[in-house]
Amino acid sequence: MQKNRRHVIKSIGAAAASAIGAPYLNLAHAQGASIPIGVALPMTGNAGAYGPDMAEAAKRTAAKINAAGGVLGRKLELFIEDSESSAAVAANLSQKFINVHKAQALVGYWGTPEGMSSRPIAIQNKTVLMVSSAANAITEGDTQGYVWRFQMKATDWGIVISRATIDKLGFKSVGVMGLQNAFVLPIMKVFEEKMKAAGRTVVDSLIYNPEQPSYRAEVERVFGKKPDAVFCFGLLPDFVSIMKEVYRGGFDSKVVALSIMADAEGKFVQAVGPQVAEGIRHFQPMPDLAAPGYKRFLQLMGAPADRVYLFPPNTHDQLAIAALAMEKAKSPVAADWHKEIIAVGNGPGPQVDDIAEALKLVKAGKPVNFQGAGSTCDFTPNGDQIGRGMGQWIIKGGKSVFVEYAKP
Amino acid sequence: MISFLILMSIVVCFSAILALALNFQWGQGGMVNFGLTGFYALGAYAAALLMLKAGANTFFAALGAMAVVGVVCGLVALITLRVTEEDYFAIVTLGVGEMLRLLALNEDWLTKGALGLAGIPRPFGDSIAPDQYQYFLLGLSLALLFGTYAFLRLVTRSPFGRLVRAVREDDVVAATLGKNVLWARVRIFAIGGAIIGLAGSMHSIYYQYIDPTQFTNIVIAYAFMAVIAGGRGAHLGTILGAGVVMVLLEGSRFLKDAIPRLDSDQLSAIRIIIIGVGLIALLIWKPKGFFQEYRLKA
Amino acid sequence: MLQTFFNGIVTGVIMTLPALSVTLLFGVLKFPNFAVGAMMTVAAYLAFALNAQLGWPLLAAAPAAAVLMGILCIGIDQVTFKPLRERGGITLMVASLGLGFILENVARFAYGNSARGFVMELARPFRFADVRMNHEQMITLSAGTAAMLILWFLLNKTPTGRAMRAVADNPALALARGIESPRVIRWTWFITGILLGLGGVLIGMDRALEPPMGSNYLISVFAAAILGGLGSPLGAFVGALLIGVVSELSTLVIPPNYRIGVPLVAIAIILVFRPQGLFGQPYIRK
Amino acid sequence: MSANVLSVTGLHAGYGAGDILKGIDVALPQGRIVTVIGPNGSGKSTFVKTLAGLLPARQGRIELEGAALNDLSPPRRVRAGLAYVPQEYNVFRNLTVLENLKIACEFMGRGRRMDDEVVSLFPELNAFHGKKAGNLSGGQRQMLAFACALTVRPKVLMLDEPSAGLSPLLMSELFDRVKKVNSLGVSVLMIEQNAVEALRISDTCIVLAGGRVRACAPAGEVLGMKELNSLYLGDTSLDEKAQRVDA
Repeated sequence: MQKNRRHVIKSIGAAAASAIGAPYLNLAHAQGASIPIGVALPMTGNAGAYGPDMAEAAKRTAAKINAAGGVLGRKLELFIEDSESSAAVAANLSQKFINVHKAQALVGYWGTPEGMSSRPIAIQNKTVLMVSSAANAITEGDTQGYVWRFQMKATDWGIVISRATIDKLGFKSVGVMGLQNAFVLPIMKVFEEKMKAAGRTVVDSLIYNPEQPSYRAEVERVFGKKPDAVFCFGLLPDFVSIMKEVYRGGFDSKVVALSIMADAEGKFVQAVGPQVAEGIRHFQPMPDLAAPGYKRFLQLMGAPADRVYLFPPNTHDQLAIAALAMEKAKSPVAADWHKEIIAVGNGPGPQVDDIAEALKLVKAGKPVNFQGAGSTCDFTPNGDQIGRGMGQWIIKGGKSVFVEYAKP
Repeated sequence: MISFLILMSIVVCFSAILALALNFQWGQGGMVNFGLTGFYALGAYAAALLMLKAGANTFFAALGAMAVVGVVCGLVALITLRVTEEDYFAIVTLGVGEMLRLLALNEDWLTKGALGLAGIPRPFGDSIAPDQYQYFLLGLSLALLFGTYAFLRLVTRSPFGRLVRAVREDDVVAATLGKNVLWARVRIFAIGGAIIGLAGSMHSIYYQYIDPTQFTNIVIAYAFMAVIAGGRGAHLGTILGAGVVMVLLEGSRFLKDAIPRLDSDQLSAIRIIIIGVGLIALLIWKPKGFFQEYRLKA
Repeated sequence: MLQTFFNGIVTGVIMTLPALSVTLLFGVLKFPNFAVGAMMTVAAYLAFALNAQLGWPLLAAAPAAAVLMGILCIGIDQVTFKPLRERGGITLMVASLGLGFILENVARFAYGNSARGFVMELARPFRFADVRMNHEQMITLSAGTAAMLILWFLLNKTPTGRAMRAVADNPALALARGIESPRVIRWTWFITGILLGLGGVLIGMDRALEPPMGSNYLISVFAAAILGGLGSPLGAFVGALLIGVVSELSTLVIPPNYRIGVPLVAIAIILVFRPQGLFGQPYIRK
Repeated sequence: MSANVLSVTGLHAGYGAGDILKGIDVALPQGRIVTVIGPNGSGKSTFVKTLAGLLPARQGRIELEGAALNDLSPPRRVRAGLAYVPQEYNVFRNLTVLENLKIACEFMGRGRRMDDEVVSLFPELNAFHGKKAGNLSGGQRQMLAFACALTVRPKVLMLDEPSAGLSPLLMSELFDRVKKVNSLGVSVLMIEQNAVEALRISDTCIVLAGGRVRACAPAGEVLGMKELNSLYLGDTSLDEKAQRVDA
């Protein structure tokens, strides 16, 4: 019976196939000269602020690689699309990249929803997916080596933030407010564990929804308990409302947040004004600004030496690593080159932070340990990135002042 | 390109099924459903959870989802036992839909909250080669779409179908004719709900990953547009309407290349504005849509 | 506790204005306007344009935006609802849904998704009977109450207001009594616009300006209007306060992210036990 | 005989496909009371509704003192002096008595004050000024409706079954109230089921059936007719005769 049905279904599939045309070949070189790469970036929604710079970084990086003779003598061809910070859109894009453009590498994927929705598609089609999303779930389980995170894992954020809090900031009692969001919850969890372990009291911890009419009740509940500091993990819109509420509520607990909330390219201070923002500390995974790789990236972007890019360096590194791995595997097919990612990222080999040089070495068959712009590009076998750190800032007079850089 | 078209047509298929459901509830039964998104999400989650948590196969998961959404919709319809004014009912559905979305977002223990449910298995995913699979999925979707269409066509032509329209035209009359209007309304909404459940399960099977951000109000706008364009009550029209609207939606993405000055924020805004304008324009100038509802020839 | 109660009052007063507009419009045109949320958003951004971009003080920008919104509403009615007037409530309702999508995304098109704020001094609160209050809350309270009183005066003490209630009560008779309903409808939309304009500004002051800011209130606002009885201004006021206070107080017992459940349950209970609401007459669609 | 204040010629009107009024000619002489009687469904109400402008006239002419009303909106017709009291729902139930009167003055009478003659006609209303019209008794409600209609000092007052649902006692009181109104110089066009009562105060009786005028005679004569009894009981024999005449 079971067999029977399967047979029937199969024949339906076959019928559909013959009706629509021959099945395509899932091979890049069937596609000809250039090597297609799908780039899904957030131009819309809560991360809309970051998309454009990431796109620019991708273009310039690809240009540099192509100028250096391309990969396997072929040029990289980017297909940049807007993920709209939406899981469904990202999934459709991934399908399109793989099926229409025959892409073997999917890069960008800023948010966790985008990453999560594209993950099964990538694995099924044996295509490498490179994300900037933080949620642990992205790389959990069997990814068959096709999913790679170019970002600190959410739990590591919690570790860095809690350590800074315990060692430097010395808050005795804290409250925690978190947006109902995939990458926030693990941060909260680890943070609270660490705080309790260090004998600090967590007076209250609550989760709120996006797009609530007001956050009055939440603020009342947490700040009302008068902790030394309240740690707020969420996104820009909700944080704006919350801080206005806090200020007008006359609460005086210190506030600690993430840079995507409290800085967001200056949008936060614009929205609430400097006096409300005064004294807020914010953390964010960031490149090591001192690293030569980052300096080189600034040149590539033609940006001033003090410019802080949070995510574009990841996009740069994603393309670089992909290019190197392809070159090393002598094949543009993901099924071959995904095995080489750790080899080019972690070494062994001389540390090189210039993609052009690195390509030369690999073409010459020499080993290389690529040092990226966003991190040292070292990976764990299951695709998590290590060697990326977190920056800490404090808002003074409407400006974010850099405090320190720390790795987990 | 061809395979992209295939994937698009799969999306059109389950969008069309969703539109058919709305067409039955609102187009034929006159029961406005502004909670569509929520019920759709409920269907998707029910199916996904039945597969992931209860290990049911796709077939039973879909059935389960249909049952769940059907029952919930039926209960919602019961609220109207005192008032049959549609405006009240619309508000209730709006609220319930919102509540369902909040549940999906906040009940982490069940729905994994904002993280969403990943790795939703596909029917015969292992026994069909990946590069063949889309054809199978398309075939399946087309079959389900046709099945739904045939079923609704049958219902429409049945005595119950007449009762449904009677309830829409004037529930008082229907009542005085000795028909149990409340019970009829419950059944109308439940049947529609079951179909929404089907569409929802297809959504999860297609994306293999669902999270709350996938279920936004664009779904409602889209479905109403499809129904109105297709002509309230006309099944075939609704399907075509769904197809057209979907093509418009996806097509509008290419506006980006046409007008480079627009950022994608504005594009997605334009997309929805187009739908809204189209919706109102149709209501004003083509209230009957482009297709005729089935009428018993007297 | 007392603080939460006070916060509830503030929330309630904010909701009063849209609730009034819903109930007023329903009385005269017999359909629930699902575009209220988006209309408030648009009004808020109008005020933002005057305040942040043209540098007007908010105190001037707010009323200006309200009046603009009033005029805009008359225009909207002419192109959207007038042609559909004879098609019955459901059609109008669906049209208003579509209108809502349009307006919200016009705002999104113009200002994007990121949160913005009015240019105004945020002030620290002062204490009264050890309840923290602040200036915006005072403004909100006074503005809301003022709007309520003015509307009451308008409806009961002016010919136009009486005419509105007359049309709401019995359109056919209104004609026979020499009332030009088109004129009354224009007035109704104008007042609706003013109410939504102020409401939008108050919400913008209360939290941040972003496209969904208005529609976030939709369910609560309808709950308030239904609770008070669609068509009854007094009911809308009381309903809004009740919903506001209860949902804020509810956060003491249920997780705050389920606050939306309160208005929902309220609707359900009302519909089952007293469909006409607290102050409404059971109404016959004629 | 005195000039006609209201004259209707060849009036056609109706809902949907068919006409209900199939060419009606009626003349209302200045200062008279004309009562229209006829079986149910004969188009009586449709007739007044059309005159009031709530229903468009498909053919024919409606003149008030020689001026055509056809193109005027209902409110304008009222201001032109053609007042109309519907059969039911003829007061704003959610408004107080005073508000009902005020509205009438403000919109029908263009803000004119209510003149004492009219006020004096309805002394009982003064007692209820604060009361919601919805809570008035049937009789009081009719009086209020009259009063409102009269605020303009209309040339013609149209009453649609004023006595519907009133006890015989109230009925006769109502009719001599109509007579009083008439004595103020207001011509009255009245639809009635209770023909006998109505005709006692009327000058002319018009029998409407099948959308046509079947008879037009001095009220006195009609009171004598033997068919009358059967007629206002809703018997359509007269109507049928007429139909046969058509065929």
